[in-house]
Amino acid sequence: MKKVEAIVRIFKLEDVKNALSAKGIHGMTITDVKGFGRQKGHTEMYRGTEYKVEFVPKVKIEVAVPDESLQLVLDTIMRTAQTGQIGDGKIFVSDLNNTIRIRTGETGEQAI
Amino acid sequence: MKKVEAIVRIFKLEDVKNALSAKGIHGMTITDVKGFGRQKGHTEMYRGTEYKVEFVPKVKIEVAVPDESLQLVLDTIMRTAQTGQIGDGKIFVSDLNNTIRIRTGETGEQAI
Amino acid sequence: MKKVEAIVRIFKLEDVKNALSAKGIHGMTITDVKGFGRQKGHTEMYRGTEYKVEFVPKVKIEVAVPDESLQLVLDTIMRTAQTGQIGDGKIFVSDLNNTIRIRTGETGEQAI
Amino acid sequence: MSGKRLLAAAVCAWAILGLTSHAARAQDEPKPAAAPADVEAAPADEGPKLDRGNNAWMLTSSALVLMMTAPGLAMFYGGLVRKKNVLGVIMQCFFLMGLMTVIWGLWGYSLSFGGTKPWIGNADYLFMNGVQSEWKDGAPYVPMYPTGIPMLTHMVFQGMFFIITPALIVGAFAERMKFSTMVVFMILWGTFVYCPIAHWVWGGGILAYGTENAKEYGMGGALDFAGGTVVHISSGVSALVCALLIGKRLGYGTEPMPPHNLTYTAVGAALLWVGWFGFNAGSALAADGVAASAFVATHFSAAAGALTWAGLEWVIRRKPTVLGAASGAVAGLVCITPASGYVTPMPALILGVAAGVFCYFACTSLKSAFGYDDSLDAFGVHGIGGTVGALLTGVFATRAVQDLNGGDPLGLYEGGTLLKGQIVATIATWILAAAVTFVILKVLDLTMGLRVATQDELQGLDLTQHGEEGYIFM
Amino acid sequence: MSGKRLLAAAVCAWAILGLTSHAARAQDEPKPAAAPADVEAAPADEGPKLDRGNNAWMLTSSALVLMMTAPGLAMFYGGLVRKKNVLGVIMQCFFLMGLMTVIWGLWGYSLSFGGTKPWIGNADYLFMNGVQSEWKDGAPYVPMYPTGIPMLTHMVFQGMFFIITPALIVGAFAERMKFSTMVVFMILWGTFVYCPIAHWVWGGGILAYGTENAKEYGMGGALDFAGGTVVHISSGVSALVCALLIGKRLGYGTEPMPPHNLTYTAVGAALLWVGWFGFNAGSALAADGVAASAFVATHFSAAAGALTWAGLEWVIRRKPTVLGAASGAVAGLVCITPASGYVTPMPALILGVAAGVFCYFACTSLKSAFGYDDSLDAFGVHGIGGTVGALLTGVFATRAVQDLNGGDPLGLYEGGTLLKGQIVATIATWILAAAVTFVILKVLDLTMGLRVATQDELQGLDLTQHGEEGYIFM
Amino acid sequence: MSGKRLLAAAVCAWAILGLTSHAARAQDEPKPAAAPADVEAAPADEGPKLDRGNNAWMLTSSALVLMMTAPGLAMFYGGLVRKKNVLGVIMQCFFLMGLMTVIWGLWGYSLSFGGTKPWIGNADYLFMNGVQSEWKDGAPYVPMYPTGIPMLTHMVFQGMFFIITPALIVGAFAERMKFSTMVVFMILWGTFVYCPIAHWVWGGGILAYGTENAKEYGMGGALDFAGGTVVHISSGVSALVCALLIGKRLGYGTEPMPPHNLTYTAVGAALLWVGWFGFNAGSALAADGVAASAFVATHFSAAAGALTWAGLEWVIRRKPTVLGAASGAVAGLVCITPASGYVTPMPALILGVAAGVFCYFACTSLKSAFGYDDSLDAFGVHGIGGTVGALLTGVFATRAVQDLNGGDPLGLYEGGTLLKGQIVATIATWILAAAVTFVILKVLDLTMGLRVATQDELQGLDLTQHGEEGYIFM
Ligand SMILES: Nc1ncnc2c1ncn2[C@@H]1O[C@H](COP(=O)(O)OP(=O)(O)O)[C@@H](O)[C@H]1O
Ligand SMILES: Nc1ncnc2c1ncn2[C@@H]1O[C@H](COP(=O)(O)OP(=O)(O)O)[C@@H](O)[C@H]1O
Ligand SMILES: Nc1ncnc2c1ncn2[C@@H]1O[C@H](COP(=O)(O)OP(=O)(O)O)[C@@H](O)[C@H]1O
Repeated sequence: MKKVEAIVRIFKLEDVKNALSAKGIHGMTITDVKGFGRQKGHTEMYRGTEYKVEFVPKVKIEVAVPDESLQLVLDTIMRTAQTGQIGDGKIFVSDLNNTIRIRTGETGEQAI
Repeated sequence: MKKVEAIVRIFKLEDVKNALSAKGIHGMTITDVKGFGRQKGHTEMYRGTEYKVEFVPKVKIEVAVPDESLQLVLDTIMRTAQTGQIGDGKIFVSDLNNTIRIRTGETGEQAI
Repeated sequence: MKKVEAIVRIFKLEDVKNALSAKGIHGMTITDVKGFGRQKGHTEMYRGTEYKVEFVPKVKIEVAVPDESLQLVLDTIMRTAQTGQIGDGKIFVSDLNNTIRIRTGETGEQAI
Repeated sequence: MSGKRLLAAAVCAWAILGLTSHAARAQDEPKPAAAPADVEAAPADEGPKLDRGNNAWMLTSSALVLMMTAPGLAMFYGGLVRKKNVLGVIMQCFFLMGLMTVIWGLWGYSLSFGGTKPWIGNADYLFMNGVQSEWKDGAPYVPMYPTGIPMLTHMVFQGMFFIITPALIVGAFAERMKFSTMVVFMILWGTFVYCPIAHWVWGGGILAYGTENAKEYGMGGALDFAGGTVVHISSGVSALVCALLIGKRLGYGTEPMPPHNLTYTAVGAALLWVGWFGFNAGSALAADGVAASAFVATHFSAAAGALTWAGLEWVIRRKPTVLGAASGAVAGLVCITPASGYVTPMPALILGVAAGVFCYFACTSLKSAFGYDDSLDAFGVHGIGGTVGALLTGVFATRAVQDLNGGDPLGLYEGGTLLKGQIVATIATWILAAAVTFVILKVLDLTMGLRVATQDELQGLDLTQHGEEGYIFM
Repeated sequence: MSGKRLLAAAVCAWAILGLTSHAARAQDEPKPAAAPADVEAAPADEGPKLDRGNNAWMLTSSALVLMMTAPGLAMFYGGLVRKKNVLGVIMQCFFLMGLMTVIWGLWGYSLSFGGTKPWIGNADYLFMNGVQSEWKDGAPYVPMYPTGIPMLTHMVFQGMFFIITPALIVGAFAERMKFSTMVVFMILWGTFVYCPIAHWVWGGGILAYGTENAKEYGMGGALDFAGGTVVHISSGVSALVCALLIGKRLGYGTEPMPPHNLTYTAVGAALLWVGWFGFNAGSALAADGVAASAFVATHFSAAAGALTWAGLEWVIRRKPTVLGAASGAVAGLVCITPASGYVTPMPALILGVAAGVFCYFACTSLKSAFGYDDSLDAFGVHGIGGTVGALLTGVFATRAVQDLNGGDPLGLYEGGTLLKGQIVATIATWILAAAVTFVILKVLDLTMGLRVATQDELQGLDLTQHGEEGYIFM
Repeated sequence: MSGKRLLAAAVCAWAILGLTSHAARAQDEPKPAAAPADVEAAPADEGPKLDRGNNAWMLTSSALVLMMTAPGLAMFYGGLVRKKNVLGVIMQCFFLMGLMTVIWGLWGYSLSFGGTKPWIGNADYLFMNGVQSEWKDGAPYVPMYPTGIPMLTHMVFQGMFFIITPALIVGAFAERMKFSTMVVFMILWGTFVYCPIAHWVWGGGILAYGTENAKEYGMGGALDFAGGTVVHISSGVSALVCALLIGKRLGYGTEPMPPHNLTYTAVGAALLWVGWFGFNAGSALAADGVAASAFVATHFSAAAGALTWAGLEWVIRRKPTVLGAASGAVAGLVCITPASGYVTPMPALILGVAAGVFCYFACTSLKSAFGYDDSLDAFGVHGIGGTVGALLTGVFATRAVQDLNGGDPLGLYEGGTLLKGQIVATIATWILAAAVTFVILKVLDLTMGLRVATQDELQGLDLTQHGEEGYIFM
């Protein structure tokens, strides 16, 4: 099993989620995060003086997937989260030793 | 070392935390997350029209554990987080190459 | 590639970020988390009665790094996040199978 | 346990009181309650003439008292619950603004202020008859109240009290009561608890100071300037009964249930303080010297209450809290309510201090001793504060502010005998409120059920009762 | 589509009305509007004398009406948008408090209340001449209004209406309008929509009840106590035109756009309720029996509206919501506005119920049927509620509250003929508001552009228009 | 640095002024300050008679001014700090409502308004003697103020100023001051800074326009209608001294310290605007033409200030901000305060513009030039705005609003000589406020310490000073 962590733009979350479930991926976990990278944040004003806000709000989408559907998931996210502008985000892939469904105790791929 | 990530119901956090520290696990990190899965969210109303909210608030509990106490941790979480209803959540297990305690610079298992 | 996850004190975030980018690490993702560990939280009051809050607000800094710059990143974080007081936090290191830049589709180290 | 016993006592006492009353009804109707201090002489045939200054102040006061319920109380209470229940509490306050207003217009005002029978009002003012303007011998005719304000002004001002009093009870069963049951409960409570007590004390009934009725059944009656008995004891005691009958919140005592937004609570307390000027100084029903005196007493008592509660925390826990200062201010406001139009400024400071001390320990020691879950301390602040205030009114009321006893002294402090009437009124209010609330709740428990399902309580009232979330910040 | 047709109709109708008007202008000036019911007789040479009670109430009312725009409306609307646009909405409300005030002082008051020409005011009061105090034969001279309040008081009270009316429109184009364009739009809208209508109805113009002008062009004119036509129909109809011309928000219909902070919305609604007492009862321009009656009607209608809307949800969706109760209260307040000083309490309850029903379906069925994106239902609540209220005023207005027709009945219900004048006024207001707003927006669309860039809309107005964030909680 | 020099200068100047005063004391007591413009003739033996219209307005105004401190200022300031300090700021405002009220009742009012000695009040009114109602020859006796309001009303209205003035200073040392030290500081500041200045200007002291005292020491005295010197200069200058002595916040200048909740700040500003009507128009101490004029001037200046500040940002930074509009409105309100009862509407617009310009640059250029950390710009807005207002009062005050100079002109603009008195009053206030605040803080620094521990400052005042968190949203 693999764990896919995608950092994407907030307003893309809805699309990515729909695309994934359309592809039969019915579980994921979302986290609000702040990103720092090439995309350079913005300036805000405070009583006539400006200051830079370097962190950009993003969302992290975590999906545990069986190895065979990894590529499908990556492609789907790529396609739906892309705008071509700097700041589209990243996808990180890592190994999962095991997954357990708390409700049933099932483990491994059927727990996903 | 292993990293255990458990996605559980918000109101179970207190129990899980207490159970783990009762078992001698004295460190963990908690994140507010939103879950998407079999548990189907709920509908909300806005001026007499309804809309579905598909994301369910959950908490993620991250615990770094020495290999020998992995099973103990998994069992403890399973037991305390379970309600038997859809939406109890998942536990993900992955490898950790190293852990460092920032305060002391200790590494490996004694850093946990 | 490695993934570095550092749990640090909130008011250290600014320093760590600056130190890292000074060292040429130009990307990272930040998450608000709550920590539980040796540092024992604090007591709050409610109408003259006290209760303990065991979770301490922290931030998690996630950085994907090429293997060769791993040590640099760890040292930088260690140095800038340390106060010597209990509660400085932890650094977790794990393997990354792959990284993809959504905007371009680049993979591996050049996606970082 | 203790709660049960208390209630048993209440019911018996009530039965007795009830019997005497029947005997009493034989008596002939007592004459109207003495008109307020500053009635203006006016030709017998046309009634009092309009005083625009008084009317301006009373309309303002009415607006201020509505503001007390929402945003005031809604924010004060809303901030104290957990995030998942914030709308539940706000909704109860807001919905009551609509519900109680309609009841008041249809029958509440009439049951409270119609006629001067000893036990309850009459049907004179049903549906606003005799209150609203009429077309009379070729011109609009505006029924007037003795202080030179239209009766409509008096009605709407009193109507605002009919809103906030039940809203105060909400604090006791917050985070677990079924909305539908709450609605039915409040209709019954307003009709069978509030209206009778309002009539007893303000409508010329058995506790109205100096009336025949009071001489008959109330040992001379009590002074309650703005609602120590009618508003605070009645709601506070009923709140306690609610807390006892509905039971504790899930996890109460085992997990912390911290206020989710103390900034709201502080803002709400400040709005209550501001609105209370309308509540108390408005109860003079005129913009006169008594109103000014009540305004000052109110302000001083709130100030002393805030300092006292925060000060106690500072001494005992070594930290003064925002919630402490806010709670103390409210306690001071509650305590001065019955006394505000009868005491001078320095005694007002004393009442504020007393409120801070008694309510502080009621919300800490007392509550933990008996272990009931009065979620937001509606009893601890309003029940206790109102009782302390009603009794201290009997001590500090002075003819120097209002001469209501033919030149003779009023309060104990100046050698008067008012106190016994205050004690009677306090006990009678405790009994009626406790007994009737108990009966209503028991009936509703058996018919509709008082409490939401466990799952719903865990998920929160906002989503399960109202299908909404308080904050969506993503 | 439908929007376009409606507007076409409007423009034609307007042209026609316009012509008749030209013909009409030949007529000689009608005499001043009948002074309010309670003018006080005063020596011809010195004008009405100061009534401090009336002035106290009117100053209070002016403060209350400002409070309606902010924090009232700012929180009500601010809570309903998504987090990224909360400051955008608050800013529009707050900025308008400054902008419209300056316009009102420079020319708005004069165009609305100067002289009694049929179509528009005159230049008498430009820059506050004839309104402010002057040094006259060796002493300060304070121009007075017939009800015994300084004209400055009348001016500032009316000026608060000039603020909130455009602010209501903000709800229609929330979350997507360019700030700069909004500023220019409001300057033009206030001058060319609000001022004429205010003059027609309140300034002795073509719709002012009982005036020569009204007999001439307005079929006797209409009664609009506090702004059913001037405030609510004008803003509500203009809001619809805005929603149609600026188009839907990105993602409207496909993704949910839930209110980000319903606690603000509830608090805002409560503040609107409180402030509305100044708005309606203050429109008596005196602290008299009419003010008291208007106060009560306002309160009762709000209550009935809240219960009705929440009740409908309860029946239809099985859950009463906070937003429903809040929206219903506002609908009730809107609907009673034109009637408040003319109806008795029970009809006020009826208006509240009607408001709840009509506005509920306007915000649900009607809006989804036509598919326009009136973001915060400015049309659904103010346009519909105002229209229903204006018409029902013609049904329930009664001489029992104000005898404005020489002892003859007013509303249909008591056998009067007021209704036709109300219908005329309603139609005229719909046409003027729709037509002029349409023209202004078209011009601005071609010159400045109405809408922010797509990127900016996605990121939110707070950051892109104002360089700020509403909440920084990290 | 610069701060030190300024203070040195202050102290010397003060010493000198002090000496002259001693010499002066030899003189015989000046006679009472001229009673306000609209005293009503009343039989010598019984004093002025109650005017219910005036009293209604003054009670309302008192409530409005309390609302300015909380929720008004508490939300305005609370929103501007970081989340971890929001309760710290709210607590300081709320606690001061209690603390200053008690001090005012015990000795503050007497030191400010007792007698008409040149430098300070007397003991006549200690503990409310001679202010409260008394039992006098067989009836309650209510001491009256010349404008026909009870002295209790005057006392409580002025008492609200005694609350908000110190609360304004809180903005200067926000996010770092020890709560215990703040409490002691405010007790001393209120007694030794506020009371003397209030007596000088309003209590018939050395700066009270037209009094013997003023002729003696104050070059004829100054006009300060609602507190340009007493409230804004005194608090603003003291705020600067606080900022200089307590030092910068940790990380100031290196890391951004953005407002954590601008929605609160906007709501707070709106509440300040609304409450300011009570503050300024209430300072007429009557519901007369002067009150109406002051109300309008206040409203117009706030509007002009909001547009000016936001406009400057728009031009300079290309984005108008909510904080800018809010700050500008407050600046306009501050600036018009001393002038409000003396100027006509158009000059009020000018004062608003001036306030916007001067305060904008004080909060940007000036502050960054000197590098002090006046956290929430208490000096930049109140010190600067108050000074500009006090001086412009000398320019635009006109007999057309109040004839205070026997028919002769007042302000420079109409050819009067008022300006010099305004300059003297401004300087005297700067000196007293700066010097006494400096001394008090130095003493407290050595005894209690001004600042919380570094660890506590990092963790935030909410948890470390009060053991609470503002928001618990999990
Ligand atoms: N090395 C990294 N480790 C972790 N997260 C990263 C890293 N680099 C970028 N990110 C995340 O990806 C987001 C987008 O990256 P950025 O460089 O801004 O644009 P792009 O993905 O187009 O290169 C960042 O906001 C950050 O959240
Ligand atoms: N494939 C997945 N990857 C990541 N998180 C998942 C995945 N599937 C489920 N989850 C998380 O687990 C939670 C519970 O899963 P759900 O399917 O709703 O119930 P159950 O665990 O009983 O099957 C979800 O809300 C989501 O947060
Ligand atoms: N076993 C663990 N797994 C995950 N996170 C941990 C673990 N132990 C500690 N942490 C995180 O590290 C933070 C600091 O740890 P703590 O024991 O309080 O101090 P120190 O790092 O100085 O030993 C905790 O607040 C928690 O967020």
